[in-house]
Amino acid sequence: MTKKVTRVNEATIRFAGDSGDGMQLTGTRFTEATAILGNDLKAIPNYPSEIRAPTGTLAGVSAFQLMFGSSRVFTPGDLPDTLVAMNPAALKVHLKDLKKGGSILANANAFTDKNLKMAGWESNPLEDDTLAGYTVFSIEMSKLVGIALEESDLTKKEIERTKNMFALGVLFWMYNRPLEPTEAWLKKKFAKIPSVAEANIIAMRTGFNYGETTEIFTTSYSVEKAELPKGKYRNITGNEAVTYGLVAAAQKSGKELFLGSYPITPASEILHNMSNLRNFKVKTFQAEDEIAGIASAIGAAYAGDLAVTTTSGPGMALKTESIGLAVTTELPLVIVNVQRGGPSTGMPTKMEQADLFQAIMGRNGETPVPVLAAMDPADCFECAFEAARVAMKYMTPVILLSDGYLGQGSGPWKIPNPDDIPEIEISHPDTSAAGEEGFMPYQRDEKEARPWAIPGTPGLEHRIGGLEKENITGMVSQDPENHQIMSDLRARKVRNIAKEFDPLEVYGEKQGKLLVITWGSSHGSAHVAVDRSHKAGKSVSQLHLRWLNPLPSDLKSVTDNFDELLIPEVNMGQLALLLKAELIRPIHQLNKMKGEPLRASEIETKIDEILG
Amino acid sequence: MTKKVTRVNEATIRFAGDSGDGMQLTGTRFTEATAILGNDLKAIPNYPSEIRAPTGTLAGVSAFQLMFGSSRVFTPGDLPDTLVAMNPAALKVHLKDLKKGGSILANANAFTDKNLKMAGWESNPLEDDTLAGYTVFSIEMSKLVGIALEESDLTKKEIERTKNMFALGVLFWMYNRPLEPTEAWLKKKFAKIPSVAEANIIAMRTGFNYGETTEIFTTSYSVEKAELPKGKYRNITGNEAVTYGLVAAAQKSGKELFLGSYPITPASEILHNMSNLRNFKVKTFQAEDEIAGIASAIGAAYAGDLAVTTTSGPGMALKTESIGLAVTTELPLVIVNVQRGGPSTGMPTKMEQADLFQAIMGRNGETPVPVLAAMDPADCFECAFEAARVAMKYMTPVILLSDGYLGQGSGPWKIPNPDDIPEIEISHPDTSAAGEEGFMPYQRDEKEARPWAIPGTPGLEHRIGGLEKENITGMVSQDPENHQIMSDLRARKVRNIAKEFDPLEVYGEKQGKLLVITWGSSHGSAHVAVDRSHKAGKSVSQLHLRWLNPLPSDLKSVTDNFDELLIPEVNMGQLALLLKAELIRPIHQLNKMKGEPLRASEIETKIDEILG
Amino acid sequence: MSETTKQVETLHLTRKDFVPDNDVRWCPGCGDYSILANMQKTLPSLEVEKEKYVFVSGIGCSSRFPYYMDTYGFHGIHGRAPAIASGVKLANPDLSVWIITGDGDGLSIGGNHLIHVLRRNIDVNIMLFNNRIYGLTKGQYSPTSMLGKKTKSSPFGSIDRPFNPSAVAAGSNATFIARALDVDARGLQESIKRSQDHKGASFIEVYQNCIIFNDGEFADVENKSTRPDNALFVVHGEPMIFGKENNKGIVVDNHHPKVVELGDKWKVKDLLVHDETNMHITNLLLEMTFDPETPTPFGILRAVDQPTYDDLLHSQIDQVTELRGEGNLKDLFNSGDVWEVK
Amino acid sequence: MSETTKQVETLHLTRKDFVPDNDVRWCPGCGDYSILANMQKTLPSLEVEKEKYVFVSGIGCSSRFPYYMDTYGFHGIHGRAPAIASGVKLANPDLSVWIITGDGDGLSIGGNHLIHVLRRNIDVNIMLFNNRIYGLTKGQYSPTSMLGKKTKSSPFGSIDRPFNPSAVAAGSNATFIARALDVDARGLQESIKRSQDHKGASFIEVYQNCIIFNDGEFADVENKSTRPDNALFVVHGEPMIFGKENNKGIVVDNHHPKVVELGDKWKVKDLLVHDETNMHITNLLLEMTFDPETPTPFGILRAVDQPTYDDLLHSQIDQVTELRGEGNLKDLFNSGDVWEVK
Ligand SMILES: Cc1ncc(C[n+]2csc(CCOP(=O)(O)OP(=O)(O)O)c2C)c(N)n1
Ligand SMILES: Cc1ncc(C[n+]2csc(CCOP(=O)(O)OP(=O)(O)O)c2C)c(N)n1
Ligand code: SF4
Ligand code: SF4
Ligand SMILES: [Mg+2]
Ligand SMILES: [Mg+2]
Repeated sequence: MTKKVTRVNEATIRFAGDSGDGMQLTGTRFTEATAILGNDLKAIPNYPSEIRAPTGTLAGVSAFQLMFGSSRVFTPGDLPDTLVAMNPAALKVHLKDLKKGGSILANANAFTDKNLKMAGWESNPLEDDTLAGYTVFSIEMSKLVGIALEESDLTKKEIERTKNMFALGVLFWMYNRPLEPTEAWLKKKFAKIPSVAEANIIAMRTGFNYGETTEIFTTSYSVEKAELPKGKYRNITGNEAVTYGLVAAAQKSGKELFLGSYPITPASEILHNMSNLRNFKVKTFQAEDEIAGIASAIGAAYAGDLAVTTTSGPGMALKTESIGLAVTTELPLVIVNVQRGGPSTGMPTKMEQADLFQAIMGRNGETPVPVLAAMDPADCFECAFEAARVAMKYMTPVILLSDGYLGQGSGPWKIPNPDDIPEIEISHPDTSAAGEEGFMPYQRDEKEARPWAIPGTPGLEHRIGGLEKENITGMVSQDPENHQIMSDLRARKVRNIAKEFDPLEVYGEKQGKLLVITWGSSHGSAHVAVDRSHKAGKSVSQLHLRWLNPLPSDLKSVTDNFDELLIPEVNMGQLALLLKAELIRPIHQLNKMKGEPLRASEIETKIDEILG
Repeated sequence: MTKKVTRVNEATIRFAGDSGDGMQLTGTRFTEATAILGNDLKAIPNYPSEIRAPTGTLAGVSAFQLMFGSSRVFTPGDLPDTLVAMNPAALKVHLKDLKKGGSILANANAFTDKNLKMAGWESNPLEDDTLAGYTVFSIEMSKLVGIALEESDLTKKEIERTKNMFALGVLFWMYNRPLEPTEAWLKKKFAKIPSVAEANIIAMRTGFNYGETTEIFTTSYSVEKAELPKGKYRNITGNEAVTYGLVAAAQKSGKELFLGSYPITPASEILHNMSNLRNFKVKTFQAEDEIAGIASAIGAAYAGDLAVTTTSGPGMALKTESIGLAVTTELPLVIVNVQRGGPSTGMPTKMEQADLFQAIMGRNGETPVPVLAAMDPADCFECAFEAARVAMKYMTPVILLSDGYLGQGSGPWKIPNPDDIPEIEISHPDTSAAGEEGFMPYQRDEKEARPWAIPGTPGLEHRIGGLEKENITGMVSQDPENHQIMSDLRARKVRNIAKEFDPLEVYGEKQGKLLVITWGSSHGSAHVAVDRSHKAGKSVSQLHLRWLNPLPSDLKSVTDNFDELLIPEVNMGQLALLLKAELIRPIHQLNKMKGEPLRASEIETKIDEILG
Repeated sequence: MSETTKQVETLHLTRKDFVPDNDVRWCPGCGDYSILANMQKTLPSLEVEKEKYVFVSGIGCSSRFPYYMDTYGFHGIHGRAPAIASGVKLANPDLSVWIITGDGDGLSIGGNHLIHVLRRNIDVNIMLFNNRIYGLTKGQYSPTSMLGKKTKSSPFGSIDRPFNPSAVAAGSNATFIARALDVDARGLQESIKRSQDHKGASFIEVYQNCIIFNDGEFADVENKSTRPDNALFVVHGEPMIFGKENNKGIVVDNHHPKVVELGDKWKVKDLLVHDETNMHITNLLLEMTFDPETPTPFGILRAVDQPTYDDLLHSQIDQVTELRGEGNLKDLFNSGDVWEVK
Repeated sequence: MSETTKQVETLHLTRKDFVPDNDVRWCPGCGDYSILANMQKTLPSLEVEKEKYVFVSGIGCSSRFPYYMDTYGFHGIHGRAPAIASGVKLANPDLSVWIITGDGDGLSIGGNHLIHVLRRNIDVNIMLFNNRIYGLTKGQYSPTSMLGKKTKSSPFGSIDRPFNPSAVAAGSNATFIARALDVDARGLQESIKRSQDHKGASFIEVYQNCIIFNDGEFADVENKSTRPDNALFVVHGEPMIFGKENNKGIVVDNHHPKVVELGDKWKVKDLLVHDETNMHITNLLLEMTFDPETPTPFGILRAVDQPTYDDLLHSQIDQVTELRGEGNLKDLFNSGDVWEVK
């Protein structure tokens, strides 16, 4: 029997199961196989904050979603077409998001009375009419892998655990993905226990064949390659991309990289990735807390390293005093905040864009810091590199905002040729910099940056610190006039960074009724929404801001061309407030505080509402 | 010889000398004597951040200024009429501020070659024409006290030390102040060493008589009583007033007061004052750092105390993570920030108003906190009481902004009758609050405040914490819809506090060309400037904001009556930014970053500039 | 016996009174379960009313503990539990305040608060669950992880020398130090009881197995068969004997602890006798922790009586009140030079 | 001998090379002056180039120290000097990094960083100026102030039990602990030299008189006439003798240190012999600190060799580089599954 293959432009799949069901792994494997096929994609995990919440409970559900397509894909998709539900709890939690008419792939064996009860189902949804309107594939996955692996040496529990590979096999069939990359990966991962590798491969093939053979499936889908720019690609998470961007900046500036950090969700992977790069002379220092993380980085910056600290909101709160020190000592430092849901401990595994105020204004005194934000996982590379470059060029800390959705989400990254990445010019003064009057640590260059004189250089001995400093000489000064000069200078130095920004680019018409202004990860869904609205004949364009401080100098002229402005953001209106003050004009807001990204459809609705 | 007595409406005097010269004490004594005479006044110390900077150096100069008058006095004065300069360094540092034609009282004996050189004078200004245009009284104070105290048992050094009392005596004569209060004070202070008390009294009398007798003085000044509202008065510093306001709130709410704090300039005196009040059941806990200061206060709030933490900018930075915890656990807490010059360690003994952003927006996540600011030392009492009342009524942390100028400055305080201070009604739920379903710690009252259930109450056992909580039940919840509900709720609860604000009061006409909007300690100089400009026929009024978050709901209607708005503040435009966004209109700014308050004259000039 | 455990009318509390409705969400097999169970079992015997207990924690798997105790609880922020708990206890000295923390929460970010609460000797009870790993953030090394440990943040082996938590407590002048083992119910219950009875800050280090990220870290003492030869359970006033056959003991040799075999050469009377109140015995025991030649000591390592901060505070309040009279706002406001405008 | 003190061509540095132009701004008579002078005197003998010194401090009177040394210096923020210094040393292991801190800066707000830098054994030298008071903020009690101390924030006497800073260091597993006295030039210079020679984190506690807010705190040992009877200067390998007539010594009695009079009953050979490497000798000395019956010990209390964090880090970098080859961006970018769009 040859089955029908339907060509679709894009598809969104969500894998959901118990924390122990291996959904993250399954999702990642599907993503890799899809990436290799040449689709564009975005993927995002979604897991509970417990390590292993009790099996079968709603709290214990872990999920992974990806969207892939034959044209550019900007988000991991709003609502999935296909939901893999490995147990009743997973179905309970995620059913509400499934597209009308979407497909459900369920492990029927997990729908036991006990599990149903734990998930709060009154009766078995696979057997009553709860799922009317969806296409349901109820498959006894546990049983099927049990049969397929009867001969294996594995324990029953170990065999049961391969059911995720069975599900993956079915999906591979359903979306016409190759098995080979996953087979190779399994062999490598379980090189030391070939029996486990083998069992997983068998389970996956069994799933694939099940799709191919049984009659319950009638259609599979193909998604053509996307027309991506030519080049080599790989899939990358935002946290990986930050790592690479910073390591690239270190190499391109001839610096060693020092990372002072303290683990925190969802930023920890940057620390993990970096600690694996000892052969890049990367010095990771897992500090006793976030304060020591940034303080050690400040020390390393003083001593001449490319210094970095990484964290998330609560950790950022702890760093604010030290950021002030970096500002006043005018030392280069990259501070990465992978934002999560607040306030306080809040929702550690959920995303939010609510640390913008904190980044720009969250310090005592007048303490200006450049702030930029990445828009998608691959952009984290560019932004991290840029942050490091600006920090060293202007002798200033720079804050890079990412978020849990970018940091843990992934998408294809066009791998740059390292030779094409521009060098970062660094000059450390040498002994000759000490003039008649001695060395002047707060002497300034044309960008008003002070010299980066490194301990160990004879003749440039000098002291810096957190007390206000006299300009040029760097001596402690509590003189009123000097404080005015220094305050102006610190503000101006940061403001002038805008001089090197490229002119703003509006996506769509340069003039019109509505301009949607985005920052950070809201870019993707707004992009989709603007596209759709535009196609529907609306006069709407998009402006994405990479730099939030300083604001681009052409912001006013660009926005003046539009009647209305809309800022969608996953907070209560932070950029909106800043731009209202900057532009002195009303701004429409679309705010959401649900620990998850805005959906394209939500933005579309808002656009409709504004444009009538 | 009877000398001429000139009646003046107001006078500004600055005492300046070496750190060891006792200028703070001299200034305080003059202030007390003046207060008792019934003048209105404001006073402010100004000292170096070193404990004892090297004698004779510019860095070691310590000063104290006060303005007193026969009508209301709103600032410690811009430029002094009379400068007491106990050594060349003091003259060097402060001469530039002296009013044209003002008087200088100098200790001629201190103008030695060594001291002149250390202060950077090329020749002796008392002897060349540097001081042309001023009235100079060059007096050999050291020598004169030496002679007066020849008979005394004190050492030469001890005798030399009484020269500040001599200077004080001259000033007492010059401004017709009584000696008795200071004599009584000296006797009390040196009760255990009467010889020292005696010597100081003699030195002071000698100074007084010197003024009376010698011919170099021709005129003394009298300043009539001010027409203050009837009642009992005392002189009070802002830090004392905060202490009293909070202790009053504790008594009026029937709570014990817990202060978790860590010493920091210029806030330490609140801790000192509080620690002296053990018989008020005040529990001061000098914590290991600012984080432990606030965290212990949060624990005490949970356990049912009126909890307070006090600090300045850098300490505030460290508290931001914990403030988030107080917000999300919805516990009452008063946080006092006595602002100082930043960024970082900055200028610890100088004032600034640059922590407004930090107070309102300096946290991770959407973390709304009510913020109010005191306008003068006496107002610190009202504001502290109000902060505590609002914190307990709405179950929220409240930030009170003071600054070094208010905290260490002083002015007369009309002593309230404690019986007239309204009670603060607190109700803690008892066992009966636990319904069928158990106790609901996030159940809400009409103000949307949750119940303050105290450990030790049977049946109300419950858990709170920093993870997002389900509304009503208080269970940990990472549910998207709940997070939206809770985020809205936290924002609304704070916003609704504005409902109980009194209508805004404009000083001057309710409508006109220019409205000067002030917050915090800029009130005083703006008030003087507006008064003067108004008298000069300008259409200018003043609006002072006590509450900065939430903003008053009539702010727009009040400001709409003016063509132009001006915000003078000692920062780079923080309130201006917030109000531009709030009012969506341009605002004139007058910003100053010199570690010192705006002068009335500066604001006047700006008003002229705007009104042409 | 502490204030809070004063004989109250018999309370008839049972383990169940401390079990809340909500689910426990640690990984199956986590050592935390046993600690929780023993806490719930022991509290009813302490004669403290249920509503007087407050469990305060920071952040970490271990710090979820308050959610699983049906008492008052405060799941604080990372590392700050000792500070929050200090405020709770000082506000209301009548409460029995427990701090639950981990090796990361209590010794990494929260190290300072921990040593200060011990120094001050505030009457709280601290349990530090030492699994030598950051569990909640998925397996980075902690300040108690051993050198060379491979974890997510130390893929080539940790280069961070570990703390000995009980030694940190001793260095901070702690008045009560105990060490217990998650799987040893008797030791746990004894530590819990003694720490509640102790007036002052009590510190209990619990070796706890993290089955997911650091399984088997304490295998030599967790394993029933190897435990007798690797663990020494000390009892005040008793000689230090251990071993499957109770045939080994500890003596002091050139100021160092040394294991000897009981028999002809060494008799029980030669052995070191445990004395909770002797700092140097405590130090000898602490030194044994990382020494491969000696067993790991468990039990009450130290217990001495010293004035507590909370007692001193409240008696200072009483004294000053006695001296000055109860605080009166009118007098306070009118202190200093007062004048009248008529 | 540490890397940084490797024999370099003779440097001909003198005290003056370390004296900067700017004024010293401590109070006249402050104990800090003597410490500064001895530092400036000792550095020239250490064979480290002047530009290789970095002095890192926090905030406090003591923390102004870097401004008064003509070397590289970083006046940090309150309490964070150990963390800043760790970054400096790890960035450039060639530098001689000094941390200057106070009892407030190092043990109150900065306590955690202090114990962690000691635990990690990063090769830095720490001097903690212990004046048992917060000087810069004008006289509040500190975590080393004695119980009952009246200060601005404890007008009725402090109720906060003090740390013994050297004991805190010992509890943190420090590899080098010394105690010196501001007025004792020899002891200071010896401590400075030995700490520079020590590979790993060195901790020197300096008793320092704050003439303004805590004058006379250490009078019994500062005063030349009472010092011999109240101070014990220990020397590795030497019996512990002290007293004006060198007639007193220390023995161990039931695991506690005890003062004995030399004479018929007690001979020098009975006395405890100092051993820097023996933890229990160190502990005995530490216990003497607050004991009114025993003298206060000064000198090198402990010194043992253990791998340093910085060495381990740099050798791990070398090993991994050996194993994997020098890091190459191209390979890094292309790791994982790569595909090509043509
Ligand atoms: C300010 C802050 N920094 C970091 C974190 C992330 N974090 C949460 S728990 C934890 C470590 C927990 O380790 P431990 O105390 O040993 O607890 P365990 O999970 O092992 O029981 C970390 C780093 C946080 N929640 N807050
Ligand atoms: C974050 C922060 N909190 C508080 C302070 C205020 N402060 C400065 S120094 C100091 C105490 C210093 O005591 P210590 O370290 O003993 O130094 P000493 O002046 O006695 O030498 C305090 C509390 C500060 N500068 N920064
Ligand atoms: S991760 Fe480890 S410590 Fe945390 S719950 Fe699981 S087993 Fe327990
Ligand atoms: S206050 Fe004390 S420690 Fe500070 S400089 Fe003066 S004497 Fe020295
Ligand atoms: Mg742990
Ligand atoms: Mg000190």
